[in-house]
Amino acid sequence: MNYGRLALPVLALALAPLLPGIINRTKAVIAGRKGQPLFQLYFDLAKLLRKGAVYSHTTSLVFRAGPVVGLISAAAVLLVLPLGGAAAPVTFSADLIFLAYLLGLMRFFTVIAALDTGSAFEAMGASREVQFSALAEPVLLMALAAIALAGQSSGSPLHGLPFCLSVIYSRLSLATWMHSGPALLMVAGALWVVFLAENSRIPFDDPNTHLELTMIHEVMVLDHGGPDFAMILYGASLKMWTLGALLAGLIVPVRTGNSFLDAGACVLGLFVLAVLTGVVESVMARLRLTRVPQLLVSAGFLSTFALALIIWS
Amino acid sequence: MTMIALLVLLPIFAGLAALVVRSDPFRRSILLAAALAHVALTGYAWVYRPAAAFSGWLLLDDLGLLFLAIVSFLFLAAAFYAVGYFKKENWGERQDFAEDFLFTNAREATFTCCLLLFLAMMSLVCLSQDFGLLWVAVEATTLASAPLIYFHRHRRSLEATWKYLMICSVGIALALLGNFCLAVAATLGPDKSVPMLVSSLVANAGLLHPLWLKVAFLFLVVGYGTKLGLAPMHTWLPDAHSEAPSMVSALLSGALLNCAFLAVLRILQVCMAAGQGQFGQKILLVLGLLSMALAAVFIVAQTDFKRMLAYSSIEHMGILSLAVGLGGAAYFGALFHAVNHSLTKGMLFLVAGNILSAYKTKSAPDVRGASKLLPVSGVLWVAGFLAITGSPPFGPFLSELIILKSALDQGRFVVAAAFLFLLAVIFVGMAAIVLRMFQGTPEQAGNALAPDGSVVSSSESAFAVIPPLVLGLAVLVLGVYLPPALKGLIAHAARAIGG
Amino acid sequence: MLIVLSAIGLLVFSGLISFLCGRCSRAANLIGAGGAISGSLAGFFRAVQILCAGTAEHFHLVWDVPYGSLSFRIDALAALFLVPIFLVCALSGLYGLGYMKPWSGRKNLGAYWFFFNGLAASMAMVVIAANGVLFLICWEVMALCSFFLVTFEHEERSVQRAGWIYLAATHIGTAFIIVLFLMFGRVCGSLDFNAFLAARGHLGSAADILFVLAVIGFGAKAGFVPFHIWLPEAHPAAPSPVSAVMSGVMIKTGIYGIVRTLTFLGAPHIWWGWLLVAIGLVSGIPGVLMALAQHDLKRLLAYHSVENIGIIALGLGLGVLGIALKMPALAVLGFGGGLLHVVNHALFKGLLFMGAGSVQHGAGTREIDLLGGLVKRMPWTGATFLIGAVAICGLPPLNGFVSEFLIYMGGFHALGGQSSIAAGALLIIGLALIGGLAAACFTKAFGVVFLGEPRSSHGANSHEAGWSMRIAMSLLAAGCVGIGFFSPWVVSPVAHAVESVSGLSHVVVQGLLAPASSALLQIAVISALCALGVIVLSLLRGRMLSGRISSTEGTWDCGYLRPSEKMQYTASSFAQPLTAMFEPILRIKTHQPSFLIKEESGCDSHGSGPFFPGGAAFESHSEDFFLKSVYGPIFMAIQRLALRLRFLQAGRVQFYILYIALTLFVLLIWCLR
Amino acid sequence: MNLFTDAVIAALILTNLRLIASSRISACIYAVACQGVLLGVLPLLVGPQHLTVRACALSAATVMLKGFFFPWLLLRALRSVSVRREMEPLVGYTLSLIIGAVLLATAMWFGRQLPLPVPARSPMVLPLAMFTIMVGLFAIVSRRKALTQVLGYLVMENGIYAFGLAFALSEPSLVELGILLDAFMAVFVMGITIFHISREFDHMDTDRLSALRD
Repeated sequence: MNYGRLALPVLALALAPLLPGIINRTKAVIAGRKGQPLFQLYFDLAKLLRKGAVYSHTTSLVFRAGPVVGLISAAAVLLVLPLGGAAAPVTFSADLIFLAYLLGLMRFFTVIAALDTGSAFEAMGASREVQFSALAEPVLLMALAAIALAGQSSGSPLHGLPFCLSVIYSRLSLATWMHSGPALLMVAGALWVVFLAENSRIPFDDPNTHLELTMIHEVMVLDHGGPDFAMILYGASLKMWTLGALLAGLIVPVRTGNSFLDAGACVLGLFVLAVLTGVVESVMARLRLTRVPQLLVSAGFLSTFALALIIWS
Repeated sequence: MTMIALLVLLPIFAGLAALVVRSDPFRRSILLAAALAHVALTGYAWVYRPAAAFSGWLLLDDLGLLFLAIVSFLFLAAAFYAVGYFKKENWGERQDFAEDFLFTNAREATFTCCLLLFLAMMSLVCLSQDFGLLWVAVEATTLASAPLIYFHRHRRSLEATWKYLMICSVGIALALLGNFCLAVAATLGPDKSVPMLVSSLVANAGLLHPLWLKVAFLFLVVGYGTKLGLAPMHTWLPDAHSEAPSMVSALLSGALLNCAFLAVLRILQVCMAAGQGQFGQKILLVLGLLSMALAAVFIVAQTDFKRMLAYSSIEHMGILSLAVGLGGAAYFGALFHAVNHSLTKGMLFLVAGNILSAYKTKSAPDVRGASKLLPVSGVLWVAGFLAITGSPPFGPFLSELIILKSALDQGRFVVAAAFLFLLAVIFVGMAAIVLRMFQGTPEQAGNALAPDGSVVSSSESAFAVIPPLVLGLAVLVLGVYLPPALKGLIAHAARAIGG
Repeated sequence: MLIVLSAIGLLVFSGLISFLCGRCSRAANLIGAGGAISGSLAGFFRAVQILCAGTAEHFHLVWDVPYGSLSFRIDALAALFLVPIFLVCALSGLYGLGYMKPWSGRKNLGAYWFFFNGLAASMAMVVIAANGVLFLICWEVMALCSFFLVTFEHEERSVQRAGWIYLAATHIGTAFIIVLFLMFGRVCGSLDFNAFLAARGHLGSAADILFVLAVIGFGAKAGFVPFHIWLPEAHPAAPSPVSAVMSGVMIKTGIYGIVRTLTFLGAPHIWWGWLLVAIGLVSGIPGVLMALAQHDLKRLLAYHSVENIGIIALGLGLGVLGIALKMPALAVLGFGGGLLHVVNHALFKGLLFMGAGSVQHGAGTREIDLLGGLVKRMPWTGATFLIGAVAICGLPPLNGFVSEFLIYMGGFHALGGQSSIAAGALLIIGLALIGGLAAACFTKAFGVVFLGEPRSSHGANSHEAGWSMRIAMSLLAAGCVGIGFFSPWVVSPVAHAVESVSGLSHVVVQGLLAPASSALLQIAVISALCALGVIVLSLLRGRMLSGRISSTEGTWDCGYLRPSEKMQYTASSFAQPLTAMFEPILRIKTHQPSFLIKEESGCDSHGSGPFFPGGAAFESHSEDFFLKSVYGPIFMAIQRLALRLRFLQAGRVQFYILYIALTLFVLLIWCLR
Repeated sequence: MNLFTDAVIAALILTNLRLIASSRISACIYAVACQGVLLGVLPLLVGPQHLTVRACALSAATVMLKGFFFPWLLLRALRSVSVRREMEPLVGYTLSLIIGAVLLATAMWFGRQLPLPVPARSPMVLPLAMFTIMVGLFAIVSRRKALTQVLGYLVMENGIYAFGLAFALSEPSLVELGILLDAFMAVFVMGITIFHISREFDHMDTDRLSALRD
């Protein structure tokens, strides 16, 4: 482990709550409002941590474990997450699987914590969550595989640590884009869909509505309060950071060789991504629930097609 | 000389004695003693092979010894079972359980006499080397067994007896014609001919007239095949087996069919020696497969469990015939399978008798929960089913394996596939019937329930349980260990056919 | 070798003794379970030793059975299968000690232990047998023992049906295996495995047929779709320790058979790998989908076995592709992942079935929609079931992730080769989809059964399992966690088995597994850190919340008034969005009678008036496509044909004699023509 | 000599036709009795050139059994049951005759296809035997009454016997006696069975004996 690289997770832990702030601010600007402060989530977290908690007598230990495991998983993901060309503190081959499955672990515990309340609403949200994530997971993996192969096809053979995220992203450069631009564009589209779906953004979910029948993620955490809810919110922002970084690392192919510059470019890209999300949320309506799987499956086709394109180009 | 004659005469004299003896226990001990003595004689003959008698007409060769051993052993089991059966049987007038008429049984003395005569005639089949004598003996088995089938004097058994007599007589008449054709084939000149002894026919096989030999084979196969239960000449078999008392069914299926098979083997021996093996084997192969297919058709969704067993016998006779048709290593498999089938089917029929007497019905759907009502018989019933359908660790698995192996080794993939397919159909069909009988809770109103609702298992007498148990254990042993003595005997016998 | 053989002997012997004790249930139970545990444990430790050492042992005796010999051989591959077999059998024995107690007096426990120990012994024999006939006999004894265990509660119609389906399926499968060995014998001249090995590489075109035979025959036992139909019938019918053994290890003997056959076949063809990958996909995805549609807990688990067998087949398929395409890394990762998943699946599926058994034992039903809130009444069962659920979803840090990770790595390697790209892509999509759906399914199973409020009196009146059952489940859960956290050390014994399958040398295999090992090491470290993090964070939260916890209220639920337990989401509704998506595969049948308005009764049980609706019912179930639409029609057609041919035996003696005459005529004319 | 032989053979064929064309059972029995006598005489005609004691004894036994004893047995059985005629045979009488003609042609064909290894004394004996067997079988298949079927069986046996005689096979007489004995026993047992059938069922229509079926 390279201790200098630990800066990356620290950066993520510090800046992740900023992303929802940027999105909200963007939406406010477009709507002509002043909007919340950029650091609203930090204030919320601080306030929540000072609160007490109400646990329904229906719930069990699982309910309490959910936020903790979720947050720890989201934080652990940061250990393998590169920021653009900057390598993650921990690198090993096929760590992208580890990343995807840690997110799966987080989801698993969030879902069973929701089921622990015995509430039909929360279970409904949980049911949708597992449905959409089951479809999103293959898309994510195929997209990452396509990026990996694109980097390989532009010169560097498969050596060292194959399918290590840090290696994949360090090999991705402007040259790669030149070589297989259209395919990478499709991959970016697929990742964008995953990003929006997994973070419960419009058009998949509306984080602001409290109409239970339309919600996915928000409804699952209805009964959490106090520090637990803080952990959930923080974990969610870390997850957004993670998926965002994967996308930003792709669309910002700045590879100077200097880790700080690369990471900085990527973080900037992340912020741009957040702005874009805000724009999307301002101009689009939420999809009907039955259309969501179609969009996810289309994204899957997109990434698979991109992979095929990269292989046979 | 005396040894060989004794094997036939002992049961005859015992039978005559049984006819005149008045005391029931004494007669029953005669039956048991005769059966035991016959087994002892057979065992003695196995070790010290007796010389030929009556100018070679009677001779105990390997093939004959193998079948004689089966007959003798199975008869002992059946005799033991019969003693228990006689004790339990109601000899007065009683009501039929299927239809409501009254009937009586045949006299025990007559029945015992016929049983012993049946044994004598089957022994004679195993011993006779002359085709004429063989024919006489086979016909005599029909006549001796007809009264056995007509033990319960009611219309169904009468019908079965009539069909048995009529069909087997026609068959046996055709076999006689076959014998004549064989004699024609053996005629060398106006006053010169090969004697009708197996050994001399085999030795002079080259001199036989090929066409007439073929025709003789056809007639003999159709004739003895009727007795053997090869489809489509099998039709008497399910009726007779289902109506006869169970130990008689066991003997018919386990011993009599084998005797007929022996007769077919004898003529095949001659054909092989004369170079007409291909011709005969082709016919046997087709008839064998046909028998298996037909048995499969009637086993699926069969409602009468004794008929199911009878059709299973047809299936196994088909397997034997198929194996002989394949030849080569399958001869060994065929003979081994004959042993296995006899033991297993004997056991199954005896157990079927126990089930029949406990449930008073032959309808399989009406029998439920045998595992509770008849703990020992129930287990034996399922074990027998597994054995007869060729599941390890029972003997029939090994013999069927050998047969299948030689089919594959000869490259007869279609035959092997058909064989396996039919076995599978029969297995599935039989499983549905047998398991339903074994499992569940007995529903019959006639059976007593304990106060707490659990089923009281009816006591099973030793006479009813030990014979099938012994047969079952023998099948189990054959499935994991083939005694060298038996293996040697089968191997020699297989070589005698032409393998 | 002698230790293993005597362990098997002990199993058989104790089973017999227990059988003879028969009606004396207590003694039978103690002797049977004691024999099962001690025999299996002895075998287990020896098998672990052999596996770690990577050596092979032989044993040969003459046997008076045609083509048979008492040949045994334990190599690393056999030992790899022996380890889970003995472990799961030992723990199921322990579990059964408590589980079977309620039957004492009512049923013959002696028979149960006789067949249970027989099953354990025969499974071990199957794995170490080195002769075709011996193998077949052990194989069929195994099938029969498990059949009798499945039909242990044969008073129930559903159990009878399940038993019949199982018996038929396994028997037909065995037919293919018999042909397989006999075909080997045809080429090699002997049915000894040594002869098969000697002939490897000289099989020519027969190899293709042999491989297909093996896939069908052994696949029927393993539960490959479309031969899986017996699994969802037999596993729910069997007593739970038996389901644990059958699903955990017995179906793995099918995998063993395929792998063993591969070692005899020599260099594989590419399409074999493709076939296995395809089977893996069609078993894995429909398996998990069908699991999702179930609301019987054990049936659900049974379909998950189909899914996991699919994952194993994916691994093996990659391995075969790797050898065929000369990509050793692919071969090592594929076989390694597949074989490790065999062990892992044994652990967590055994655990889950035991958990389901405890639920049935404690709550009296397996119907998921009738349960709820069990984790409060059955904390041990709940906790261990949760561990099993996380493991089976392949989530880190538990053991399921380790093997899936290896297979994934293999899949990525396949992406690197020209002709294996499609396999890699399919595998990754498939595995990811399976993983997501499995998570959906197990959040459903765990969440609905153990969390929330009881949905009926079954859930409310449940009680925790006895000590022996708890110990067994805890040990298996510990195994799941242990392999997860100590995965790098588990990989090297598996490597021994991979050597014997792939034919690669020890050094090569170790070298190719090195990246995987180092990755697993880092994962293990991160996992340990995470575990630490979870503990620290929980403590921290406890500090923060001290004195500020209110737990007297009901669920807030967005302010919904008076929620009742009946209003909770059920398993069926939880899965509905997914099952609706895959409706064509699942064929869900619903029965929804219209609302019944009880006018004549005047007043229903709730005291409301005559114009209000009375009870309403809704029921849905998923039919197995293959059972209903493939096998069912075939069986019905055969039966119809048979019934149509009944006229042949119409009872008239005239016709019977006509048959004889016609036969004679036809034969005569054929002969004289 | 030849003239005699041919005459006997022609008579035998006619008795066969009589059997399948007659509805009265007693007439059928007489036809079979006639056939038995003719068969008994046949060996003396076609047999070896010089008469032996053995041949005479065999001939006498045959005549006694086939010509007198069996018919007597069957007539007795007929008397004990109330049936006189084969009312509705499964195959009508006209059709039976046509089939008989076809069977005769087939028998001729068989006779031609099967060359004799030794020069036969009469070329017609083999077709005759075949024809008789086939007629016997046909009678069993096409008739309802148990008695008629036994008659058919007897005719079949006769045919086989004729076949045996045709070649003066060097069968030891023990076997011949055994064969006769068996035939006798068979008919005897069948007679007993018929007796039981008529007592039990009040009829002897064997096609109505079909309780045992699948």
